[in-house]
Amino acid sequence: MSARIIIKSGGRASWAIRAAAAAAVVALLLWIPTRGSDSLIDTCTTAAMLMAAAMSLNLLLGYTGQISLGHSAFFGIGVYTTAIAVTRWGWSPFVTLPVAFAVAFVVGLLVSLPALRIKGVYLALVTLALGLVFPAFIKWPKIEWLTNGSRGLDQTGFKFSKDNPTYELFGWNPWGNLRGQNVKPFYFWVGVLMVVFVYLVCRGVVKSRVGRSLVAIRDNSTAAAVMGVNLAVTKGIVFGLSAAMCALPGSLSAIRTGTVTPDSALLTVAGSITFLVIMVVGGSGSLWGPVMGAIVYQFIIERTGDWSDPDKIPGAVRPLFSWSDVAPGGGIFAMALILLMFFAPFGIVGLWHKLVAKVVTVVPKPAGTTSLVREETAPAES
Amino acid sequence: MTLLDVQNVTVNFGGIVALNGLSFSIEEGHICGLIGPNGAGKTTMFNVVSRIYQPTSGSVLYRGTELLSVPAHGIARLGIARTFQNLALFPTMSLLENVMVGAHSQGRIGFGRAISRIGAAADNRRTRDFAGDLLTQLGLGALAFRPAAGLPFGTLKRLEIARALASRPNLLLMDEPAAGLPHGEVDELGLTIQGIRDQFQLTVLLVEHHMSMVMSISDRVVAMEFGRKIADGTPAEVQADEAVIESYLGSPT
Amino acid sequence: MALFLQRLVDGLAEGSIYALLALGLVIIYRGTGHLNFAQGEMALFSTYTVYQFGEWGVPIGIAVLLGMCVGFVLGAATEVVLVRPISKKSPFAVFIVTIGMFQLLNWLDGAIWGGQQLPSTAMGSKQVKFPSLFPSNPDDYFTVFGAAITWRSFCILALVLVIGAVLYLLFNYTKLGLAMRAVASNSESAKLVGIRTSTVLMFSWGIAAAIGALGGVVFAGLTTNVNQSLMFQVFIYASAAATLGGFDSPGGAVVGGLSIGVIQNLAAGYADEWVGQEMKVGVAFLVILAVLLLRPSGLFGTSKVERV
Amino acid sequence: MTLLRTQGLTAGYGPLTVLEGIDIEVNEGEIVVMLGANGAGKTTTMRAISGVMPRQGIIEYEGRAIQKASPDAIVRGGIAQVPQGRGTFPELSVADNMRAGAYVRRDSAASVQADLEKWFEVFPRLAERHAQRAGSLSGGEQQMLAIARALMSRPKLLLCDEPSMGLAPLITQELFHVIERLNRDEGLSVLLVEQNANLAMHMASRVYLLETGRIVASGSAAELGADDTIRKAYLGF
Repeated sequence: MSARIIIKSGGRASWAIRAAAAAAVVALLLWIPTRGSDSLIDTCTTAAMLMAAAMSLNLLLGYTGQISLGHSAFFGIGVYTTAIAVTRWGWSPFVTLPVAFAVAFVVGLLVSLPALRIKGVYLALVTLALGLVFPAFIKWPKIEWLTNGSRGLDQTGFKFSKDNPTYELFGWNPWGNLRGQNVKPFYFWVGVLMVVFVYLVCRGVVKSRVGRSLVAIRDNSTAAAVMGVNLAVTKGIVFGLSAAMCALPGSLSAIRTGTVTPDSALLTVAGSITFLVIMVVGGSGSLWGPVMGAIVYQFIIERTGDWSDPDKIPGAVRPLFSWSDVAPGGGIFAMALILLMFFAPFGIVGLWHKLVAKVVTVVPKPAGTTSLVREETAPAES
Repeated sequence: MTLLDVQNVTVNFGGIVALNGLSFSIEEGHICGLIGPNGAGKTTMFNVVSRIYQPTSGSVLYRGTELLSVPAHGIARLGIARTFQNLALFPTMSLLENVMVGAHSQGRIGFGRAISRIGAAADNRRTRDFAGDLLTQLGLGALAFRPAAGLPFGTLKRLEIARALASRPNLLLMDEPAAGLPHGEVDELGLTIQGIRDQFQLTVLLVEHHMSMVMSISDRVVAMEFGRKIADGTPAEVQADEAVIESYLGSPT
Repeated sequence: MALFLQRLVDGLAEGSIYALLALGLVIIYRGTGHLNFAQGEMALFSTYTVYQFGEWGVPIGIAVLLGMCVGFVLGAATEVVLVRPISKKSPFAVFIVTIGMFQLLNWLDGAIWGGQQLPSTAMGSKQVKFPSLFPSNPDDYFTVFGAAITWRSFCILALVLVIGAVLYLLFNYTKLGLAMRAVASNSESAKLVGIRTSTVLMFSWGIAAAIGALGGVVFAGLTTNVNQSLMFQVFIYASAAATLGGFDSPGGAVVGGLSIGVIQNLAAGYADEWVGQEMKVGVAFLVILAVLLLRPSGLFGTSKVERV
Repeated sequence: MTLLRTQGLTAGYGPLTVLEGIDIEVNEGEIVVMLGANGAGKTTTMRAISGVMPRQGIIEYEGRAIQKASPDAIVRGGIAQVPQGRGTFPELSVADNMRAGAYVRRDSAASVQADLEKWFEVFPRLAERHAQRAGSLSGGEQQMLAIARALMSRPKLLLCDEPSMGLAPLITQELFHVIERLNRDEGLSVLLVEQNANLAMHMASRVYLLETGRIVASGSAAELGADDTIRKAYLGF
């Protein structure tokens, strides 16, 4: 207990730690595409997409307390906006990203209109229905001319020319082996950029007057309204923004895989639940929660992906999982979800904060001006 | 000068009349006590003024403007703040952040500027200092970074006052600020209320059951029963009023 | 006219299944105010156990009863072990736990009875043959006013009416039913008259899951197979039914379920071009949305005044 | 003989302590009245005795400690509460409300039915409305129903939490006559919480005065009525 470390927020030590952490993240980001294996790059790219989706859900659910099980639909809007624009109208894939953003924003705003009157589990129900309707809607015969129904769309990806230039920094190639058709590092960088964008948007919102009003709505919406928070407008914009940001990874997945079908996992309710799992496991209501959650999620899913074959299961845990010929990932996360609610409702990030608080005491910057103190003591002097 | 003028307000909840043609007015700078037995409609009155309930009929004028045409979130900007009977704090936030939300109506940073960070940091700093000063003033400075959940009731009651003050109100509605306070702290709270009234030049509408406190700090007292006003006047007048005594002590039959 | 009658009865039969699950949702909601997102998956798990009992040679009727018992235990255990302790924390935690149960049960179905795992999700789609509970040969029908009514539809409808009657008797003429209604009406007063609310809630969850199990079995019999995504849409229809009927009214759940079934079948029948098989679920979505916007307490629910 | 005794009873909601050590006694055959302004802790005392909220200290009933007993064990032991604000089951019929009151009884349905008839005779207006939903009754009728429901468990001690709340004076008087009669004819002991001081003190064997979570005065009605304590506690002067 006595061996506590005290760090002043905004002090030199705190900046040093921040700088070191940032350097470590940058180093890791550079290492993955240049030195990592192809499969690692792929894993990280997928994780980045899940991160962005979970972050967008986090802004809505973690911060504002509005439950959504329909984010797979917004992801799907991204997927299909890009796919349709590329295949039907011949747009360049990356131009569709802002369009998908805008389309999802509008749809999100429309969905939020009932959400203003509907609260809690009812909202969960409406959004769950939305998540179920979306794939059905895509397969609807009336719009098959546009979406090609359950057959999906092909050739939605980005076409690389063989003679893409390579850039080198001091003899080191940050693009990795971006030559010919090996475009994995390229998508990795696009994914990272997207996560950075979504992160900055979320951070900007959260660490502002608006962000405080979001948490206020979550904690006590009546009191928030009395403090002057316009519930309807704030909830509506957050819903739209969250939907819009969730469409970005959708777009990217259409560009990356080159084919889309309405039945792929992330476009169904399973996708919504995946985003939710990532958010809760990482830590709802924290900026880094979805980042941690997505990394852990994707890592465990890939590690346990071939555990359907009992011989592939590492010896120590074999008795636990060898009885089934289904990969245990889904079960592991379902258990994690339930157990976390009991023991660590704020996920990995919450656990981390708890642990750190045992060793390190962070002293926040003092709030307030001194002028008032002087005012208070003034009468005594005169 | 009349600050708030409540005229003939009636509130119906599915057949139950919570307020029945209630009228009263508050002078600027006064502390006005609102008293009455349980279920008399005092909190309902608060919810009408803070636009949580829509009355069936009547009108509420604030500085001559009709409040009933202002949305709930517009009240704070007009200079009306309130505290809640059973605490309506933001439990996951720190005390400082609670007060910062209280200053919401003072800010101008919307989604656009929040995301683009134009002026957002400066706004944060300003609001943070303002909130910190308020907390210090109410004797909560040392707890500024503690989360609101889990602190003693009396502390949270004071926090509600600080949060309400953060919107720089002209009219402060206090719903049973002394409820649940231990014996000794009630009179102290009375002094606090008078103090902030003088310092912030407030008008206070106070619902309270601690009669000694209401009677000692109020300039004027309105007594209610069954959604109606039964007496209105100085504390001494109201204390002597037969209807008030009967409503509190019962008829001596 | 004949066609209309036929569609009506088929719709009622399908609606009966929604009504069964909706009844479960309502029973739980009345007691605790929670929406059990795992209701459909609990039913599916029980349905798989019925299938398993059938594989072991247990006669189908007994297998169904055993499956309902499994459902009861599953529901009651979920309430005691998970929901009761977590509901002290927050409604959000309960929501997450029911979502966790949803995923856990779905994964478990696949893990035990086999499924094909799609990448990064637990939702497989391997199908298992399931016996129909009722006569379902093409010539098992009778004719009323020229409409061919299948015995299957008729039996399902009859079964639901019987279950409804049994529940009505349980609610209104037994001590447990009285206690359940008392807890739903005013849980503090229920404690004050000496009702152990915790026991009542355990029974509520158990009964809800047992009824749901029956719904799952009947639906599996209708489609003659079980697969992991069998109950997703049924759950949404059931929710729509409960919303339409009012979330706190068991009678409303039955009426709601039957209405949704009929609306859906008529819509699919008469506006096939527009609705088709795909957009049937869209009908449920629109019903939920419309009810929540226009009459949030449903057709038979009680609206509550929110107090601050 | 002492029926109920509390010693150092404390209770509260989360961080809020409402009762700061309450010592009260109810003897067999007494009507004990607890007076106090709003927020003094009267309802909390009742809920703590009935066991529907966490509490510390000693509660003795017929010489046995019951501070750890569950609410249903307490009802079975013979303490029934009439909750504040007509805590009836609004969706249930009047008769079902009363049957719910007999929930803890183990005797035959016939004897429950006999009790039902008996109380319907005492409360004829409830008999008229036995099939109506409790929520549709008037305030006074609901209060009658809450008392009748509590009586269905055949209690020795009735806890009445502010039965006059929101009722017109005439109906309040009628209600109090019923309580007095039950005490006289049935030997029922009553712990009554009231705001309406003058009326309640007429029938009280003894009176406790509660202020911000503690007993500030106690004694016979005459003793307390003679000094200004009550007046002061209620009106502040």
